[in-house]
Amino acid sequence: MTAEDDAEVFQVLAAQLENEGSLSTPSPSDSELHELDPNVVPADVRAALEAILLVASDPVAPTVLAQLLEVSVETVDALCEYLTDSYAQEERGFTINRVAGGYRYQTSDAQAPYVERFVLEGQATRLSAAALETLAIVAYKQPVSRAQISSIRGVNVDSVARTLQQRGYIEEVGRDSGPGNAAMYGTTTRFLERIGLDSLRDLPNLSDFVPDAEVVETLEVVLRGASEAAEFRDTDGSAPDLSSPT
Amino acid sequence: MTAEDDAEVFQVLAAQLENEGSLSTPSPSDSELHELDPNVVPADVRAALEAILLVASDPVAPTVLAQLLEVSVETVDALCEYLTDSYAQEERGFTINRVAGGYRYQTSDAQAPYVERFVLEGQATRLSAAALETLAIVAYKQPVSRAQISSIRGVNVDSVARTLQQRGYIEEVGRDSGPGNAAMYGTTTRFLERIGLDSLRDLPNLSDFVPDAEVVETLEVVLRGASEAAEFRDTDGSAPDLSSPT
Amino acid sequence: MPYDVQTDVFEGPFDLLLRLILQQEVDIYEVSLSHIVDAYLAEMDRIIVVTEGESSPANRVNLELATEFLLIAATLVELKTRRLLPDEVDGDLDDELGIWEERDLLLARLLECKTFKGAAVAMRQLAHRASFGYPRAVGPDEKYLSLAPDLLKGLSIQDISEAFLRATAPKPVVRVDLGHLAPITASVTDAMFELIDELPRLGKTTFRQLTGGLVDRIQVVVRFLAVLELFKQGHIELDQPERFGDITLVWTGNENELLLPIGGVSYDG
Repeated sequence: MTAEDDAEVFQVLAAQLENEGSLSTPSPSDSELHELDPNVVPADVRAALEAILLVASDPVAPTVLAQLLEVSVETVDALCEYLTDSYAQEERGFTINRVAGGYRYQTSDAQAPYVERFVLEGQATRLSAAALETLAIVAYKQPVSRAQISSIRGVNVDSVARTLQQRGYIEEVGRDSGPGNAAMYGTTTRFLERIGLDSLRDLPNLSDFVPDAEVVETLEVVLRGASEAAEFRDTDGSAPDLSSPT
Repeated sequence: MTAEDDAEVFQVLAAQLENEGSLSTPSPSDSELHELDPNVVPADVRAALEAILLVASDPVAPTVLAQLLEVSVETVDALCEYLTDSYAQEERGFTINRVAGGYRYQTSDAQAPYVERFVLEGQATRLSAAALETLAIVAYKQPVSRAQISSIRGVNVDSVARTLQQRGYIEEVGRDSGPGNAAMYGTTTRFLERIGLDSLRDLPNLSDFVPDAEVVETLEVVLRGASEAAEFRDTDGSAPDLSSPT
Repeated sequence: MPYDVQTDVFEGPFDLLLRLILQQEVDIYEVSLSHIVDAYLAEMDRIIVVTEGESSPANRVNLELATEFLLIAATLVELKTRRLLPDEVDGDLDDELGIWEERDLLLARLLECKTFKGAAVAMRQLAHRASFGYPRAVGPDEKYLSLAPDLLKGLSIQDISEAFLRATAPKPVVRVDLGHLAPITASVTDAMFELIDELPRLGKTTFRQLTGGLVDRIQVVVRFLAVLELFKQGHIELDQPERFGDITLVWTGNENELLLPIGGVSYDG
């Protein structure tokens, strides 16, 4: 490659920059070329944001970042979004993610296989179906007691609730005022980090999971089924044969 | 950013290209102008290196990196050097440093004032009750693993232990010889200094410790009410499960 | 150590019931009691196979699942048989309504269970997606360590000792709670066995006589619960001719029948 080639590339970029005001196409990219408008956000603020997030061990709230960097929360949000995009474009091994109410550095998804080889402990253990269902109930119904969870799941949930508490996904958030003062449970920040959500508001709508009419009908029909079947058999006059369809 | 700025950046790059011959990008469609020779090191190895260093809490030896990335130690060294240069060029808030026989991410010196502010103002200034209990358990039971602390406290202590470790109050003092080689923790001299102890032997002997009236009363209630429960606890260290009469 | 209850077969009786019902993608006349019972029995066999291969904690849990599952199976069979019985229900509107109520309740519970199953699937996807990104949680370099506020400021050695005792001592709230609950839960079963031992010999008695020798109110309450449970299971007849009058108990059961003393009774707070 010669300097002439580079010059050519540059001409293309400069023209694009003038026409569109941004270099958003997957063209030859240099990170220095995709910069936020330096009049709005000085480069050192961007670098400062990177530095702070690098030393934070938990997600940092945008308000905290705004205060430290002496810019608005909107600027913080825009900056983080910009950095996320540019890291992706530069195929970096890391990204900035918004989770559990703040921003944090994390490895990019594509690098997971390498990171897994390196990270021996602290790997997220797989959640069992029982644990996930219990978590879902706590997430949507919090504060909720173990008895309430049991009644929904139809099984005793004591051991699974204890496991979830030990892993730090749920915690006791209070006591029921009724008889027995049952412990009431809620989800933790750690839970949000685990499922990668910014806040509980970002949970999918529970109404999305309500079984559709067809399922409801099937259930109704089966629960009602025997009686109608019996009537049918009665008119038939034959002895009810319970093992095969009439 | 203006086209003039870009032109300047380009001049630098072009000059570098001529002098060092290191910008070997073969065509404008290649995603990176600053790329190592793609025939030698694929982009995903570079990204994997970034990802591993991002999550590493201690400097990672080049030999370990070489093994994980399946490249030579020389390539690892060259890659780290290349990344350090490119981060500097991009005015990133972080850099890769070689310390204590390994590589790690560090904040760039220029951002020190921001990092200092974050360390001073952006974090908790008091130990949480959970952290204090965890610290106390380490102080009395050292060496102790996180799993052991968890089982005493009944909740996950990973993040609390991490905070205590980062603040220099506890440290890894060895590895368990059992399966999994769990890290064992102990308190640091910093802890002794800050709490005003000459040595761990000066920690109050717990048998000398007389609980106040309230504690005694609570214990009495407990012992009266749940002597069976106490037996249960002794065997597995967890809260008794008496919720169902089976 | 914590363990996760997981069998390949199912995660609870509702799961099974839902699956069995939803698999019946046939018209209603093909829904047969014996098919459902057969399917239940097949699942039972599989549970037992799983149980035999497992260590003891899993054993206990599988037994729990099997028991709960039996309860649901019984509910369903009861529902259906009562509807199949010729015309007996006609006479009693209350019974009729009771069945409707029971069925609607079961339907509502199944729907709620299914809803959260869907939510759990979505949660698994979220967790899966999130599991690829490993967070950085390294903290500041050691050169910044001296700047960090001293978290131990103002703490004394005594504070550390007290924190240790707090951490290792029984958790007062929980313990007191269980202290109250334990005798109740343990004793209902015991009281039932006492009654099963006593009642067949007495034949007919009154609740006052049964509780005459008891000192603590809680013991009376527990006996009362045991009596209700035996009534529910159809082993005794109860009669109370006048309000606040004596309750008479008549043993109608067979003491050789093995009882399931829980019958879904849970006093868990």
